Amino acid sequence: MTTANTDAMRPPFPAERGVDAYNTKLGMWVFLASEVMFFTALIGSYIILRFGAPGEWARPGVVLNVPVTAFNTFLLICSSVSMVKAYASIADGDQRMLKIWFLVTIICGAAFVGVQGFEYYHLIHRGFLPSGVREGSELAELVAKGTLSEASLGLYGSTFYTMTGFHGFHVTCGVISMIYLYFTKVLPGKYTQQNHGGVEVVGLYWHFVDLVWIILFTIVYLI
Amino acid sequence: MKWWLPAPASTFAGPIDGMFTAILIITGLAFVLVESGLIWFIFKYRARPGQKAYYTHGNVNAEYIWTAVPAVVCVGLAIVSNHYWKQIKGRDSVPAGAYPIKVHAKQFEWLFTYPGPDGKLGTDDDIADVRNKLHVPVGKPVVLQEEAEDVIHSVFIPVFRLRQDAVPGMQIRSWFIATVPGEYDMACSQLCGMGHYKMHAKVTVQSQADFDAWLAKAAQGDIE
Amino acid sequence: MTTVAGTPHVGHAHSDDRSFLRKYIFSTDHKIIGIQFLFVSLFFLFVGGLLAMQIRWQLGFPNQPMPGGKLLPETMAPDGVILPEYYIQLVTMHGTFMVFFAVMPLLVGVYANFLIPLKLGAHDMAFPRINMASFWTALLAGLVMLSSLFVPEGAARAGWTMYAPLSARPDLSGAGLGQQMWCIAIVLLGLSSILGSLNYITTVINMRAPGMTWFRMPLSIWALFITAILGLLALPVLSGAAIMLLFDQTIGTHFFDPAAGGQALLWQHLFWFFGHPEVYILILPAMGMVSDMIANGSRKPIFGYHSMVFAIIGIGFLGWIVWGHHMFVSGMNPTLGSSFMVTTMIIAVPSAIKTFNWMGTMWRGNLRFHVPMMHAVAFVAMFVIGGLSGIFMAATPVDMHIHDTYFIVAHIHYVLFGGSLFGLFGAITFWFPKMFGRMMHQGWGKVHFWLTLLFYNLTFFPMHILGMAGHMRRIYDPTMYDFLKPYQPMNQFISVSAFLLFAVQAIFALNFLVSLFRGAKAPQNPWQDNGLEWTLPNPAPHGNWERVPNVYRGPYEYSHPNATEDYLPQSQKLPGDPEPAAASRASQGREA
Amino acid sequence: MRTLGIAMMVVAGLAGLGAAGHGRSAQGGGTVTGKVKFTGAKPVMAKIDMSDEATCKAKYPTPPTAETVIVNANGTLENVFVYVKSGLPASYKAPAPSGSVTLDQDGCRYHPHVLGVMVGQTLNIKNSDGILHNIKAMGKKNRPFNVSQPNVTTTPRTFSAEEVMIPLECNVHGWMNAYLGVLPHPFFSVTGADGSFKIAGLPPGTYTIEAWHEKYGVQTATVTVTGTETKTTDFTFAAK
Repeated sequence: MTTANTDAMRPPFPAERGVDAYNTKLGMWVFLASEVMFFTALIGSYIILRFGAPGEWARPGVVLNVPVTAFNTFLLICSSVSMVKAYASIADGDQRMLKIWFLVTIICGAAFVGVQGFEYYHLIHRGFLPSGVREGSELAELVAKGTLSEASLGLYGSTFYTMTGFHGFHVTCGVISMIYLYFTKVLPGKYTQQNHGGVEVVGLYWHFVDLVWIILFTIVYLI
Repeated sequence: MKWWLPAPASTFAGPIDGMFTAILIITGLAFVLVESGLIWFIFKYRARPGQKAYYTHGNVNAEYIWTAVPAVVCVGLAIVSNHYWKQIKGRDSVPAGAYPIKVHAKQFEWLFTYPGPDGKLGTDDDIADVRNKLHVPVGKPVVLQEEAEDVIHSVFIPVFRLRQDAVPGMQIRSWFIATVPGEYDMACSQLCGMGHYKMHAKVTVQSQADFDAWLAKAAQGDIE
Repeated sequence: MTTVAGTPHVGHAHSDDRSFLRKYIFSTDHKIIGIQFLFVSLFFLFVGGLLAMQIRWQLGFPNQPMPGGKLLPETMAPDGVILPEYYIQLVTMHGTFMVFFAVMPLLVGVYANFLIPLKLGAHDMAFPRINMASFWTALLAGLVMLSSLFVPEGAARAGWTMYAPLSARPDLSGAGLGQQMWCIAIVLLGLSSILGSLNYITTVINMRAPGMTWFRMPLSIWALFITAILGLLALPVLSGAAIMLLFDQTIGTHFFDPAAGGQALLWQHLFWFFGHPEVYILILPAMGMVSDMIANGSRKPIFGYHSMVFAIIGIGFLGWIVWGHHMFVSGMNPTLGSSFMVTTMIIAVPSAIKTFNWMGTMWRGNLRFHVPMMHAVAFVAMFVIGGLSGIFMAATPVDMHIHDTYFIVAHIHYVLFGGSLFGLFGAITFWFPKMFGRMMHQGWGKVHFWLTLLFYNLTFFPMHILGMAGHMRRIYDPTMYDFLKPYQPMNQFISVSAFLLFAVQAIFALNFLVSLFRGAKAPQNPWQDNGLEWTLPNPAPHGNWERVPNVYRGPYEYSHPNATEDYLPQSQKLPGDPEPAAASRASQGREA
Repeated sequence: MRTLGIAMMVVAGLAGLGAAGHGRSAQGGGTVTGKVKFTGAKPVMAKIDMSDEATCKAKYPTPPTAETVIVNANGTLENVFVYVKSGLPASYKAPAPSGSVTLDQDGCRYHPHVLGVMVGQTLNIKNSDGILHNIKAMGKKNRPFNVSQPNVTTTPRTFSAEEVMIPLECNVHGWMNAYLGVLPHPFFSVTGADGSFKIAGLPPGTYTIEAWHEKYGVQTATVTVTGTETKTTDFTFAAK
């Protein structure tokens, strides 16, 4: 998510301004509106499919490992907090703390992706695939015992991997762009108390991704 | 070739053709108004040397009128449409005691299942899977119980003004009362694959006696 | 003339020293990107037309070898006779190309890019590099879509609406890779549109010249702005749906597979939730540009500017709650159908307002029938037919009979061809001098206009009659059906008209190409228009203005009593016009 | 010596030709032959209603019936696909398939109803009816295809992998189906009106022979072939 940050905090000429936000920040808000619609499509489909599922939807914790993901959620929330800290630091002109908090955000974000990868690996090992249950797996035994409904597990896998996968993809994009900004802008000290639009804009994106996760965690893992 | 709707053969044709005509008159008026106005303006106000256009930014009253009139007409049409829509397609519009026929749609065939003498589907005496032949008694409510095996198909009988998609995974009921005996075409009107255009059935509307006779023969395996 | 405040970016110290590649290929200049979109989407318009001709051949002359059909491979047309599976690829790809790769980029890609900064007085888009990315993504999407026609099993074939489960099941449709490429191309196109939209929206909100207040914006910009919002919010939904469809085919998910609990109607809801705003994406910009052209041609202010703006905004809102009217007979709950019918009837009102306001603009005008004006008036005349025929479908009982017939085909073509394309032919002629510094030939433009209008109506009007008779869409051979056999002469008549319609587009193509190199040099303001863009030389230089002009009034001050000419540019200061607040803030240093 | 050499080459060439021709009249090698018998009540096949397609209907004096089970007058079963499932020596090299096999759609039926081709051999799918047929082949190992033939045409197809059986169907005429076996060797046979099969030209070895029927499933037998002898193996399917 590199932003063409040519206009910095102010447009280069006097203009009628519809909102009191510089272009990149406004652009990010607009982009996030489109992201909201994208996730709405995925989450909406999940809700529709879940209510119309042919069998009983798997209860929370039977298929998914909730504690691990709860920890992961905690990590992501921490990264949002550290992002706020990073922004506050540079707003005060504190370059040193910006470097620290920005790095903490990157590490938490990367750890989130790592844990999600581990979770996926584990789930696939247990036999939970986007297409449903793998034959001869641990979950297939649960299906045989009647604990789980095979019909609804197919939908569960479809929606689970699509939603969390695209969220993970967004986190990954965020981490990559933050790493890029870290080496090109943060470490060289290019952000100043007056000019730190990049931190604010990537922060907006990051908080959005965090918010989406809280929704996903609630509706996919907890309910 | 007829420049109008097909000859009607069901009770739906009355309200539907009536609404069609009504809308045609209303939209026809609007059409004539707009197009003749345009043509008139084109000739009357064409550029002439020394002529200057009348400088105005609009007229609020005129705008009120041409907002209100279409709004009233459209809402009126919506109310009338809704009245007939509920009679035709409403969930509870199917007449009690309608004669059930199961329609199983698959690429690229219609398979009709008729209830046997007991008048109920899903029993042993059903006459199952009659291919591409829909026979219905005249003047009696018939309810089609549509299901699709593979992709979405759509029952379309032009003379009945009847159309209803058959969707895999759903059971959809669609009813009608045929009014004119005869042989008609039934088509699939939802693209369902390369053989979509071949998904064709013959609809035979016949008297109750003829229908019963046909059904008895069909029960013996003689479908033709 | 009194002062014209802006100064163009010419002969200045940092004059244009970019390399050819940076200037014309990998350009970040909004005007060049607009022109790139123009060439690419005109090409796809031609492709879409070529596909339509094949459809018309098959419908008019079923099972007869198509002239030139022998050039097609065995898998499409052995011995020149179109195969049923190729026919459904044709209808699918014709719709896909026309909607996604011709009309939408022509309206939005070309004119949102080209006009927004020029008409608002900005140096460029807010994010020039994202803008460039948007073009290249769209081109890539188009090429993926085009090449899908040539993969072994052929292209996607479930109609441009791509109804699942037919689209989700290669075993049922016969299209594997081609279908997946359709999904990929649509996701890419969605990305491109989102990148474009966020640019347009940001630019319109934040980069207007001093004095260019919201209600001084030309209606074309209003329309493009609302269109950008619709695109921004609608296309991610389509992308999401296309991704699910792709996953259903590749990694075995079951979103749209009823056999495994998925829902067939889910696709339709997602598609039309996108699809109806998309319908307005395809018409609003044309409406906006036509408003500009009609006011210009009538030499009169637009009638009811504010109600025009509110009509656009109203359509923008209502467009989100009418999608179910595509699904009246889909098995959706009929009660839901009732509510969608009411909203659909209501959305006719803003369109009616616009039509009457256009007529009001022409009323007591001083009409100049230059080629753009002719197209603009034809737009109104044809859009009325398309709009009125929409009321038939909105009435649910009538829709039972005409849904999925040629009545719908006629309706969509009256709106998309009679509407959007006529608007576009006008717009291309109108802004051609701004793009290339030369005029298109007026005489040939008029010949093209009249022939197109004639053959267009001969092609599409009879389709209403076919639709009333019950002629289904997307059928390969209408002569299969007893009730359609009598209509075969009409099908042939339509086909011949369509061939002629296609042929006369050669006049436009030639006029376009010849004018590009040989056209008369354009004067600075050839149409005597009020827009800011005409204060610049033709073509406008990179960066547009050295100093952005101040704006003193709305865009439609034609025949103003205080002006000497019958037009009054937005940036021309009359005695007594106050300086814009934004400009005075700047001079006080509060903005800097 | 030269003459002898040429003669040997001719013989070898003939042998090759023979082997390619479905193992019939093969020189050398063993032959497995037999009958596929049927016990139990003969199932009644449903009538096919072809009234929609006048072209096809006209080709039948009496209403045609489904071809799922055809019991011959001598109590044998037609349309059983008998083939060598395993046992060919590792060194065995299948001859290149020569000639093509034709699957004809005539009277809205496939002729033959059960057939076999070799990997890489051309299957000419012919439409003799001149009305729309589509051929949907849902192979699992071979690439599935679904093509249409709106008029009298022939579509050639080849298959890349061994697969028993690929179901073929026409979706325009739901009753139309056929089964195709694809094998990497020429040792297969389909029982005909006398219920017998013959697999010739087998190199010495012990083979698993499988008989496949679309309704009654499969049966296997083991046969050892040592020289040029003819072994007889019968299969029996019972009514279900």
